[in-house]
Amino acid sequence: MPKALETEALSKRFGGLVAVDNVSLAVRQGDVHCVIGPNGAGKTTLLNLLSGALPPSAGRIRFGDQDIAGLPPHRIAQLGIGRSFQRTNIFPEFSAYENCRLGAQARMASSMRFFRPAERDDGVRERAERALALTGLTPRRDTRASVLSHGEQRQLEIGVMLATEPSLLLLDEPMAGMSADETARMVDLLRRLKEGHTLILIEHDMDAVFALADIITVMVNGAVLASGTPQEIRASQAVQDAYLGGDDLA
Amino acid sequence: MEPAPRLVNWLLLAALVALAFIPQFADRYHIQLLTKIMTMAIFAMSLGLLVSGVGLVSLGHAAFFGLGAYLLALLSPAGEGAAVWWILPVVLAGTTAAAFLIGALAVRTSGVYFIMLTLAFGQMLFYLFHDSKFAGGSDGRFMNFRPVVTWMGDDLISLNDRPTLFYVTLVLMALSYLAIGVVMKAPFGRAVLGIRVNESRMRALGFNTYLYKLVAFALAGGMAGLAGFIYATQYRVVNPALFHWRESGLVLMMVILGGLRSRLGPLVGAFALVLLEEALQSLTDHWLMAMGIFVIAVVLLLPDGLTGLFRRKPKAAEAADA
Amino acid sequence: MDWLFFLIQVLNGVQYGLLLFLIASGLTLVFGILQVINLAHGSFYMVGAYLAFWLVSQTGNFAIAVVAGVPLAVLLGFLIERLMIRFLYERDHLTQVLLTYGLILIFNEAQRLLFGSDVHGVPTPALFTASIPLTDNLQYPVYRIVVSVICLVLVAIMALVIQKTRLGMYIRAGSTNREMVQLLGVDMSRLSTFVFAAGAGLAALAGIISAPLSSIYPGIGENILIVCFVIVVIGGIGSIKGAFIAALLVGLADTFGKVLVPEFASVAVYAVMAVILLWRPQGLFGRA
Amino acid sequence: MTLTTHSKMARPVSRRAVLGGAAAAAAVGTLNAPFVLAQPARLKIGLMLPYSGTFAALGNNITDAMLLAINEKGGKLGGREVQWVRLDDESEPSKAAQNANKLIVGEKVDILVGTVHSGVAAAMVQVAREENATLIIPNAGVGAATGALCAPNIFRTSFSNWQPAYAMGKVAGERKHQNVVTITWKYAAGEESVQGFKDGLAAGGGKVSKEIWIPFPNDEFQAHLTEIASLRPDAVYTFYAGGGAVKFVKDWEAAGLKGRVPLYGPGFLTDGVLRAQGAAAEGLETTLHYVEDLPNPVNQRFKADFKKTTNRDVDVYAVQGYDTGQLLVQGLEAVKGNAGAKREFYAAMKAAKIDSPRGPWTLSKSQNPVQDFYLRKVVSGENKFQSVAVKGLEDPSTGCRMA
Repeated sequence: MPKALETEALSKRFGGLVAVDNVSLAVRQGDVHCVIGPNGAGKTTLLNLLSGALPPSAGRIRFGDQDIAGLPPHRIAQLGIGRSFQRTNIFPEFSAYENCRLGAQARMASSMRFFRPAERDDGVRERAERALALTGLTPRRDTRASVLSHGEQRQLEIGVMLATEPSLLLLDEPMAGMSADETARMVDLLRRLKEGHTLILIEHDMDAVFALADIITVMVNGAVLASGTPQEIRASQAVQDAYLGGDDLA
Repeated sequence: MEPAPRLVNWLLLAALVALAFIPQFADRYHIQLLTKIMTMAIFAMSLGLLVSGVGLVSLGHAAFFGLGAYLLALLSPAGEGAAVWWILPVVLAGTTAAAFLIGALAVRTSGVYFIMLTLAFGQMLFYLFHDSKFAGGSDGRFMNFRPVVTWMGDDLISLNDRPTLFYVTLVLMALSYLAIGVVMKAPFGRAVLGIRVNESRMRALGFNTYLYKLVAFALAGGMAGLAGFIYATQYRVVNPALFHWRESGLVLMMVILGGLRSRLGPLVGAFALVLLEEALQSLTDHWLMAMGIFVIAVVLLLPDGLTGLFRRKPKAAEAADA
Repeated sequence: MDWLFFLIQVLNGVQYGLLLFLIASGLTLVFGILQVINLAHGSFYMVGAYLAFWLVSQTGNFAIAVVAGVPLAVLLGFLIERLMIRFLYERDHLTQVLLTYGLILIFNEAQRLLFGSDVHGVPTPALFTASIPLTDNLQYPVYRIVVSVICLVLVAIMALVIQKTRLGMYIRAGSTNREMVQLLGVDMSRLSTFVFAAGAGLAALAGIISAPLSSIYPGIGENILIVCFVIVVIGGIGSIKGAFIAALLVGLADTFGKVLVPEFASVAVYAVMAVILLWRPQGLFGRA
Repeated sequence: MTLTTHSKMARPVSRRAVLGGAAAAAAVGTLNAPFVLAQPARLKIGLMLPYSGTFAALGNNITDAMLLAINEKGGKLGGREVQWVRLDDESEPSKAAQNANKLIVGEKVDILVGTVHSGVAAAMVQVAREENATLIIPNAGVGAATGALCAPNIFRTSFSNWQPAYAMGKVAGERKHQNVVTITWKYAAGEESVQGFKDGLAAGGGKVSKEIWIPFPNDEFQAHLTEIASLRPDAVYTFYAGGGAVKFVKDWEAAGLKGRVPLYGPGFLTDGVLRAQGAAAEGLETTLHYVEDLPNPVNQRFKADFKKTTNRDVDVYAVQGYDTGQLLVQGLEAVKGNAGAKREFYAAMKAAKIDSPRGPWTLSKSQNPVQDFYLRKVVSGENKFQSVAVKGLEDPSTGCRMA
């Protein structure tokens, strides 16, 4: 199976602190690739490197046939890597639809248009509506984002990203703080997204991770401890000792 | 920046019509005062585009106002009025280009750095025109003739006539207001608004936010240049004080006074502040003290500005406001 | 310009730069630690200059002006921080800019009410009226050297306080990460008041000791404020070291700009700023 | 929109009159009824002068001395009561055009008097030309006002920047200085002044070797003084006023140049700032159209009267204000107070012979004073008359097309 994304000896240092240490990942096209690990393991930093929010200190990131390490975030996004954030990062004053429309607009050849109302562009509109439908938010289309429920805001966050039509999704703890009900809905959504997308998912909810993941990578102290199928990870003694042995799996 | 609610639109139209009748009964002094206020309103709207549209607080916006005025005064031939057909585009292009250059540096930064950089660049232009001979030094320059609007060799309208200049300014102010509305509704405006709310998110979505901010900065500069053009046309005299950061502070005050959350804000603020200045000046020699206290009071007591006074309290259920 | 005059010009530039540093250091710390843009910082310089004029004309003794003037300015800084600036910590920069802009108007008008619009001068302290002959027709005023020495001593004290003391550690940490210092249990509120009042004192001291070197006139604080903004930007916000180097740089750029490109002397300083920012947008010692 | 500007703008006049003590007592006839709205019977004169800022003292002296001159003649002009409309121009060129408009167009004043600052005055000249309004300039020396921009409706009772500089140049030239350095702020007034000095110097046989220009209002001179020392000039000419003059003269002494290199300048270098300059100014030689110890009887009387009414000492600005009052008295007398009869009014003013504390003077064709210039020297903290530098000096009025 072709690789959607590969990293080679990727590292990020903040002063003396090594947040990401020599990480080499290979993410296959169409997989859900989960990254787990205790707090402070460097998972979010890794995502920031992949999305361009931070430049790596060393190493390479291959996306398709291009090295994207160090590119600015908007360039990476335009190549088809979408990113959702850990803290909900939607635009609170805009309606759900408008949030998605901003995402859709990002992929327009040029949205440097000054005079034509944003409303008129059918392609953009279509993509935005599709993202809403995909995330199940069509009924809440015209509601201001700030008044959506927590779970809906999380869905919208993903919807905004989907509207950019990315091929690779970087998801930072989409289930955090959700009720069981909301989590189930999110798992369902992510499973649907698997069609046509590659997902890199950081998540603490182990049930969700084991339900969704094709491959799981375990990070500890910035480095990769183990990587494999859910069965292999479950079976790994090292992982058990370092991480899964604790209460986290309970 | 939200679009004005429907009622406000009607009130605005009424105010516009009322303004249009003023030259019929007001004396010449008040006509020229109102012309000046409307010029300042255009200036303030251009800054409003930056402050409430993009979230960029510039403390050097007077640079482009001054540049617009100076370009007109310096490029006008000595013996006759320059034809508007070429001088206006040249002035607008010049100020936009200057804003683009300065913006290219300034927009790379944000927050405090942006404020101080714009302040410093504004002062740099101030000194450039203040210290150099070609611009007339600290005394400034005169323009012997106002620009002329001609068609096939005939004067179409005369900018020397005060009521005419008043109407021209009124139309330009209305057009500027409408133009900002259109731009803010266009994809560009939506993107810029998104940047104001959450720039890093916009970047992650694939927006080159630097470019958007830069273009907005250049547009605002060009519009301030238009205001400067009208100013120089009205007074026929330009001097370095137009660039000074006190001007920038004043126009920023207009924007805040009017209210950041409304597109009408800068307009209302310009009218209120200039009239207040007139009133204070005639009341006391120490009007600057009163002005200082007023500024502080507005900032502390009216965070939403004057237009905020007429705003419904934001309710959760309120319909989408964009 | 032979080498002797070149050296004298360097001396001139350094002396001006040192004076600027006194003002800019307070400004950069207020930025760094309080995260407040204080446009009214130049007003403390003005307050110092007028205090020097007032105290010297009342007592005839310049030492009294220094000894009494600085505490008065510190007190003023303390009051302003407690009564106004305090409310700005959580507000956006826009609010800060406007409120301190309003403060400038009030300060300037208060000055006019108290001292009028005339230009005043303060005589050089009798002890330092001598000049040192440098060439057959040029002397260097001793008082200028005294000012430089005072500045250098203060620089040394500041460096010592910031590098070696607990207070200095808080200041360093506070300009990096306000929240973190708070978490360490430091009373940020008191630290902020201290920094603001100390900055006011330093600016006023600069105003006092430079009073005999310059004339005192309305608006004196604003002119110097902008230059200090440039210094803070060049040096990097919150960095004392950056402010020091930038102040010397600006002092030299200004001095040599005047001699070499008199037509564009005032622009020279801004040109230096633009070049440095092209290279390092966050300033010489600023954090990105 | 209808601000009641009339009463409000008139109020500062009344307040000043009340506060001004003796001056007010003399001025009561004209100023005591400020709230009465404009009556056609009253002559309306606008005073656009600095009442705040660096030049406030100048504005006040001009105003009070002018009132003194008019009150000496009974407080009326050509038999008409006068309504004064006072406006603080703040010496702010950016507001000048608008302020002039306010008075000429808004207040419809018959005559506009102002101002001190050259940049502001230049804007006033523009507005006055456009509106064909009568303007009398009581101080600002901007050359264009009676040069390229001269007009029948524009008069000046003070000087042009060229004049005192020329006089100083002539004195320096006669002393055969061949290596003179000029140093001044780079603005129109400075340039006009240096030009005048160079003209005078050349007439006397001297030469300028280097011109140093400093951006206005920069007053950190140390670098330039170092440069001057390295140039080793025979003499230095400088044009500063106000704060810059204080600073420059003090720095000059501190740099050790005083006593080694003669320093020359127009009288503004010392006027109004002598006390602030202190000992550093001792021995300075300047030229001006006035010096306090002129022995003529008009001067003696004026000094005493001004002191009595205002409790202040006279200076050149007060003299110019006084002469502005005299010019108004003579001009309006000739037309019985009808300022609208412009041809006659202007002809009368142009022909006026002013018996001034500075000595008698008349107006040139371009309507700038033709007057004597005096060489003065600071002795024990006061300007003392030395000699007449140039008699009856007239500005060349370059560019004035008014015959």
